[in-house]
Amino acid sequence: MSVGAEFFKGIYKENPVFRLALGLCPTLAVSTSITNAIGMGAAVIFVLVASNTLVSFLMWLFAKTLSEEGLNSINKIRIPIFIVVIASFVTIVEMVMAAYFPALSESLGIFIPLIVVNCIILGRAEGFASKNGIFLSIVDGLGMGIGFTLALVAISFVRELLGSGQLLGAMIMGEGFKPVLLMILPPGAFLVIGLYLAGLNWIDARKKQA
Amino acid sequence: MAKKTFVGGVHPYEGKEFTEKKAIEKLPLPQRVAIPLQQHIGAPAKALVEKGQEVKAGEKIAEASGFVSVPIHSSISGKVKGIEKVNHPVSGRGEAIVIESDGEDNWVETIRFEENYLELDSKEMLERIKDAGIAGLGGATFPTHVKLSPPPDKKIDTVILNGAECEPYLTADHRLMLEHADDIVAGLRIIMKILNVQQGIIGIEDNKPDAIEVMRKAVKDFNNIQVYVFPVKYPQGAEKQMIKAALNREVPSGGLPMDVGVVVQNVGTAKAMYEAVAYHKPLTHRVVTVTGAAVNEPKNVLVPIGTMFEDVVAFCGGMKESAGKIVMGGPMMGLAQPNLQVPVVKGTSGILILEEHEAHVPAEDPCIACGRCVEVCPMHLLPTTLQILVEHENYTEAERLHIMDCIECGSCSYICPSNRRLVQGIRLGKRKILEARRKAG
Amino acid sequence: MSETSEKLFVVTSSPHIRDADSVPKIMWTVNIALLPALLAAVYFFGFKALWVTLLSVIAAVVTEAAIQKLAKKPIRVHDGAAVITGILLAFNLPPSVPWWMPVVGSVFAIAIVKEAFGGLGYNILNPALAARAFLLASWPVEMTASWVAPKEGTISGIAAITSATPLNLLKQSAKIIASPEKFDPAQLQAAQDAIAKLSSSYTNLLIGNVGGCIGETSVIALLIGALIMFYRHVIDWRIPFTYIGTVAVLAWIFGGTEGLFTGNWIFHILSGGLILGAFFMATDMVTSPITGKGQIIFAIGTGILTVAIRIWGGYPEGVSYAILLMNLTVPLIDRYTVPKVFGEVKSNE
Amino acid sequence: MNNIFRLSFILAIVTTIAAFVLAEIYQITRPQIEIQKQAKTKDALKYVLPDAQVIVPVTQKVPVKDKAGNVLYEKEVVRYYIGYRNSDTTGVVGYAFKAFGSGYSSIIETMVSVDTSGTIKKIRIISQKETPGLGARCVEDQPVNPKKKQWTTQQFVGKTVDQLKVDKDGGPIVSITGATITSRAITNSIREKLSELLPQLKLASTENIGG
Amino acid sequence: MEYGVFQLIILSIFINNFVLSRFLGLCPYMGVSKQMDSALGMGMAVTFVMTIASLVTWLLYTFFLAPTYQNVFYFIFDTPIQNVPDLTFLRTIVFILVIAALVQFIEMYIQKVSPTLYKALGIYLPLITTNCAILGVAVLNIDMFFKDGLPLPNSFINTLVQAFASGIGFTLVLVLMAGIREKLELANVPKPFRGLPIAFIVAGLMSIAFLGFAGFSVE
Ligand SMILES: Cc1cc2nc3c(=O)[nH]c(=O)nc-3n(CC(O)[C@H](O)[C@@H](O)COP(=O)(O)O)c2cc1C
Ligand SMILES: Cc1cc2nc3c(=O)[nH]c(=O)nc-3n(C[C@H](O)[C@H](O)[C@H](O)COP(=O)(O)O)c2cc1C
Ligand SMILES: Cc1cc2nc3c(=O)[nH]c(=O)nc-3n(C[C@H](O)[C@H](O)[C@H](O)COP(=O)(O)O)c2cc1C
Ligand SMILES: Cc1cc2nc3c(=O)[nH]c(=O)nc-3n(C[C@H](O)[C@H](O)[C@H](O)CO)c2cc1C
Ligand code: SF4
Ligand code: SF4
Ligand code: SF4
Ligand code: SF4
Ligand code: FES
Repeated sequence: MSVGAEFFKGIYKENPVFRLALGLCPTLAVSTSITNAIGMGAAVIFVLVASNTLVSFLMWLFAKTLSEEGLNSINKIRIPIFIVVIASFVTIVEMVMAAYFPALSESLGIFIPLIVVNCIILGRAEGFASKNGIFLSIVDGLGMGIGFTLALVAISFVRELLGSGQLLGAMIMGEGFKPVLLMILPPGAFLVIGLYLAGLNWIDARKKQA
Repeated sequence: MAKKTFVGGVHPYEGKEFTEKKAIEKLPLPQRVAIPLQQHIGAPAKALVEKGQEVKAGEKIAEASGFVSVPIHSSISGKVKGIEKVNHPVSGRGEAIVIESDGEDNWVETIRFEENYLELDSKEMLERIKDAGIAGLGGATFPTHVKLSPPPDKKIDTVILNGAECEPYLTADHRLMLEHADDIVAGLRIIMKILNVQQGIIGIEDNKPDAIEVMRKAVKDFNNIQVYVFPVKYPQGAEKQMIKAALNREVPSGGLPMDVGVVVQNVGTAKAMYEAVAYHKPLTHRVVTVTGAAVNEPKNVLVPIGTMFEDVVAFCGGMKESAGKIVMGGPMMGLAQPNLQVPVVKGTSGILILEEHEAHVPAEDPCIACGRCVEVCPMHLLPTTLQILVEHENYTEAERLHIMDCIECGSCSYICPSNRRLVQGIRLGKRKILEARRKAG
Repeated sequence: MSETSEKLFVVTSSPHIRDADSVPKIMWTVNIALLPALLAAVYFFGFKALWVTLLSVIAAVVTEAAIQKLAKKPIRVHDGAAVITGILLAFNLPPSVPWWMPVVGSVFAIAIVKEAFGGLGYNILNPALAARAFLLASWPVEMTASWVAPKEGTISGIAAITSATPLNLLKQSAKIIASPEKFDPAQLQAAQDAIAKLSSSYTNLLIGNVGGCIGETSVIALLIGALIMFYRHVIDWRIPFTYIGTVAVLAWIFGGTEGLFTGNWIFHILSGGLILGAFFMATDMVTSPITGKGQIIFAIGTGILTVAIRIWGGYPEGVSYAILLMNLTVPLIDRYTVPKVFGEVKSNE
Repeated sequence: MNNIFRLSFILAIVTTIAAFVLAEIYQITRPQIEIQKQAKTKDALKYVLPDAQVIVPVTQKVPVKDKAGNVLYEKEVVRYYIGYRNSDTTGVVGYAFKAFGSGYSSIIETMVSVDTSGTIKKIRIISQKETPGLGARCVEDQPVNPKKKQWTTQQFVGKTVDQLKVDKDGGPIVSITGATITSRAITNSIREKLSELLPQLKLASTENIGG
Repeated sequence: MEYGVFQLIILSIFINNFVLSRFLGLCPYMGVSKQMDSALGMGMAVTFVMTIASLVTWLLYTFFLAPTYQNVFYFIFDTPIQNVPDLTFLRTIVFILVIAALVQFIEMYIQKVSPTLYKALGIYLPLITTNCAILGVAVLNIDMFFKDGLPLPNSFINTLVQAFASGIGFTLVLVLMAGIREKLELANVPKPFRGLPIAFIVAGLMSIAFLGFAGFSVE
């Protein structure tokens, strides 16, 4: 696969949210506003790229330095090591956000530490970075992270616009518009993503017909 | 005594007024009959005659091909034209012995009355019934001698004669009870003798007060026989429901009446048995109710088996222009026929001809879960669920929900406001499951 | 060959006769049964009530037709189910809602709650009630601040407590009486007066001369409709009577201000949306259990939730949420109330 | 067995390295995090006591007890703040305190200042997570418009303790349309806290205390 | 804020339901809700692990990570309280490792002690490690029942109650969802909506219905 394809697959064809249905909890929880979505997206991109990089590097290092037997035993604790790597990067994000973006940190709440269990990240570490070179791993991480972020933005676009009449905090809808409160309440998240998924299925079906 | 019945069931339009007052008439000799080799449940009979052979009425023309099978006798005298494939009212197409009438109605000589028939031992009685080719006339056409030979571990204590005739329109059993009450009771006593049973019951729905009266009179000398009256409700005549209503016993799921010590026979079957035992008379004729709004002169007719529907209907003044559907049997369980070129068989209780506007079943709507089908199902099944499961080919789940217990009475389809093809789907599912079982061995 | 034999006869499998009842007949009966309540609403709240209902019905019917056309399914709005949804949604709105709310609600009810699941018969939730809950969550101000007093005047009229509906009045008053230390004597007096007054307002509650949603106030008009439905065998006794009975018993036990067993159960039955809900909405067969046993479980559950929300919940009225929540349990109830098959041996399972 | 031990050892090393890296980063970010934690309170204090040069917390040691009533440890909590006109802590301009009220879906934290007569000077909502567009409108603070009856935190200015009641409870505080619960939570929490504190504040003239 | 036990139970099961309101545990909610039996199994497994994980992480946090008076450094090694190391920043990394190890342990233990229980829950246990409901409840406990690193009154009991009740709430909606999805299998859902989309819409409608519990006064 070309570098470009590695990058773009995460955005549409293998979009983690819309196609693979991964990382749903943060997607639904933080998509009340585009600001939150971008904040979460940035955090995930950082963790994803960083952990992909480090994992890829570690695996390369192990392969280079260890004997066959050593490699075998390392392989057994591969996943815990990945988790430690990921958890470390997540903690870094947590601290940096609390220090420099307190408002964002507050509204993303416990979903920042929960990036650890977001299986997009572990999935990429295990499924891609551990088997590929550093450069491709970075590209893969970027693609997946951006795909995740775009999905978040797409959902939060609808929820923020309808739910509060705003976009990025600026009033968009006119005075007469009565915001659909439900959209920023939990049910709105489920309904919007359900309709998005149905829409994508419909587009796919039409494409197949054509 | 409050009238006993079962849980569930429906009350369709009865339609009995067409023929209930019409005495049974004998059909004039038909020109030709086609007697199918398969007229009962089990292995088809094997033909004993050849093309060109002369036969008399009552002569055995095909023999049973196993224990669960019955012989077949000619219903007229004449010449065998051949063994041909003809329309068959149940299977669509089937082999039949075609006999051209000699116009004389010559009967075999063996038919004669035996005064002391009740002193025969049960083995002999059974043998005569078997030789007479009797299969149940209540619709299922199960070989009667098999039903009367229960395995020794099943203790039978009650015989029920089924005179419910709960199918709308049909009045053949009704007329039979009015006109041949004593023969029927004699038949019942024969069965009781064969099975060594002390209790006999004749079950009748309360829409036939005249029949109830006549039958009561006929049994008054026999204190081990009672007439039970049931409220009108379809399918009161289904044997499991009748046993439940009469004795409050439930035939176990997947079981037979003999599992609760009961044998059920149709009143017509009883009469046929009496004739077989007392007269050596084989089953060659049956009463057929020809009815429906599209028949010019609805009647109850005694018909030689093998007669074409066409000839029977012609005897009843033919059918109207507006006819739209021909059904063998009643409207609830009967089988629609594409035309009148089908022979009457042992199981033909009626020929129902519906008008064009009654013929079409309305289009299907989605199930609105109203629960009516569940409420009416006499077997306490979930017809809508079963039908949907069959539609999705989920036979395992359908079997878990007892699809095989469905008696195909059609109450569910009848009542459904969405006109769902419930029993139709269930029937298909049962067939698929049986096929799979057969394949699995 | 005779002439008739060439004719093609219809061949279908049995049964060959059908009961005359049909889905459209059932649905239109319900629509007719809803008319008395609509008339009462127009009498008490004015023509605004009629416009809201009409808008809601038109939106429901047009949405359903449009979706069926889009999905290339047969158009079957004439079956009347969408009309019921429209009427019942309107009946669950306060009389002076802005005109676009019944429209948005109906579109939601039909498009999301009904057609996305496959249309008539396949929906999990009651479309009208789900749409009401959607509207309440989306525009709580418009949904709760739009009460109008009926033309003839309202039974509240107590200055300190300015809510329009009997149940709301009851709830507020009960709260005040429960913690008298937080309120001044005048308020306490007013609350006690209110409760006394509410208990003697049965006539108004019966005819519908009280504040409330468009279709829920006139108990008599609703009961006339219920009779029509009973007469036509559209509904049976199980759900409505079990539901109302459960509410009565629980309201009597827990609904009082002077301890257990002092609740005014008659008031609880007559006020709010209970009669409307019990006869017209909990009975929607699509979203209620299929077996009799299941229906009784369903109705008891709905009764418990209704009283719980009325007495301890965040809303003065709990009928719609109670029915919606129990709708969710219908598949489970159906699964565990499969009737015992005829002749089934007990030890079988 | 040996193998498991070795693997655990490797994993422990990896974790330790990670822990040290994180500790390092924590050292860098911690001061900033602390600042951010205090920022809201500080801002709010500045807002409600704009004329104070120095604001000093009045604290109290509260024992933390376990179930059995044994004192586990003592905690220092802020009862209220005193605002001084001058940097040498002279010239009291007023007092400030936090009130906590249980709203529709969150605890609403409000900073309130009163002058030396116990009359409210200003209030500010520090934190709340009420329904956006409904209860969340409680933070609105546009000037009071006598023609338009609507909620604003400015309407609390000049109110005394007995005036702290929302309109639905017969008081002068205009509640948020459709969010009485929120409005009540704020108003009542201020009233309760204020009446609790009033006896402790060194008020200029006790006659002015509403009653 | 301080909570009563009954209040916490109502809150955790109905009002702040893990799935419908807190958005935790969605992957199993969507993934394991196609069949009733597996939904029940998954629900029980999650409830079980949530409770045990909450217990263990609470202990770890109180005795090792937070600079409290219960910290082992303070009451065993007599370190002055101001010198007790504040390790709260290691919360995430410690919790996830502990949960992963715990699940392994539980799995081995159940397998040994009760093969029947293992048969019922076993297949779900490994899947649970990376499920955010578990880590979520552990973090939530800390957020709710600690203030500035100090445990609030009844912190320990509340932690257990919240974990268990949240698990029950999770199981409840999982089972409801499974019932609904089994029914939808047989429904006539339009093609584009089949599968996940309709499951999300059901979840949305469920969440709307659960708004009926909002505002329950649970004192
Ligand atoms: C008669 C009536 C009056 C109501 N009044 C108020 C009200 O003043 N304030 C409010 O918040 N909700 C109010 N509601 C909300 C409801 O009670 C709701 O509109 C109601 O009609 C039925 O609620 P349910 O369908 O949720 O059971 C009122 C409801 C009813 C029935
Ligand atoms: C739905 C249904 C309805 C039936 N109705 C009758 C009936 O009205 N009269 C009758 O004799 N048999 C009826 N039967 C057949 C009986 O169940 C039973 O097979 C029959 O009475 C046995 O007698 P036979 O073997 O003499 O035919 C019905 C069966 C079913 C499934
Ligand atoms: C989804 C939803 C969110 C709500 N949020 C709030 C809120 O944040 N604050 C509030 O006071 N009331 C809120 N309510 C409304 C309350 O339930 C209640 O109806 C209202 O406080 C009554 O206020 P009123 O007396 O001004 O009508 C909300 C209602 C719904 C349906
Ligand atoms: C007795 C009865 C009650 C009904 N109640 C409702 C209702 O409360 N809400 C609604 O949208 N439709 C109702 N309907 C119409 C219809 O069943 C409903 O729209 C289906 O849920 C659509 O699939 C009712 C129909 C009947 C026959
Ligand atoms: S790892 Fe987390 S985000 Fe990913 S699928 Fe599993 S639960 Fe969802
Ligand atoms: S399911 Fe079978 S037994 Fe039940 S009503 Fe239908 S046809 Fe009759
Ligand atoms: S009678 Fe028809 S509509 Fe009613 S539940 Fe049965 S199948 Fe469904
Ligand atoms: S536990 Fe794992 S397999 Fe099961 S649903 Fe969650 S992510 Fe999927
Ligand atoms: S359970 Fe998967 S992200 Fe929450």
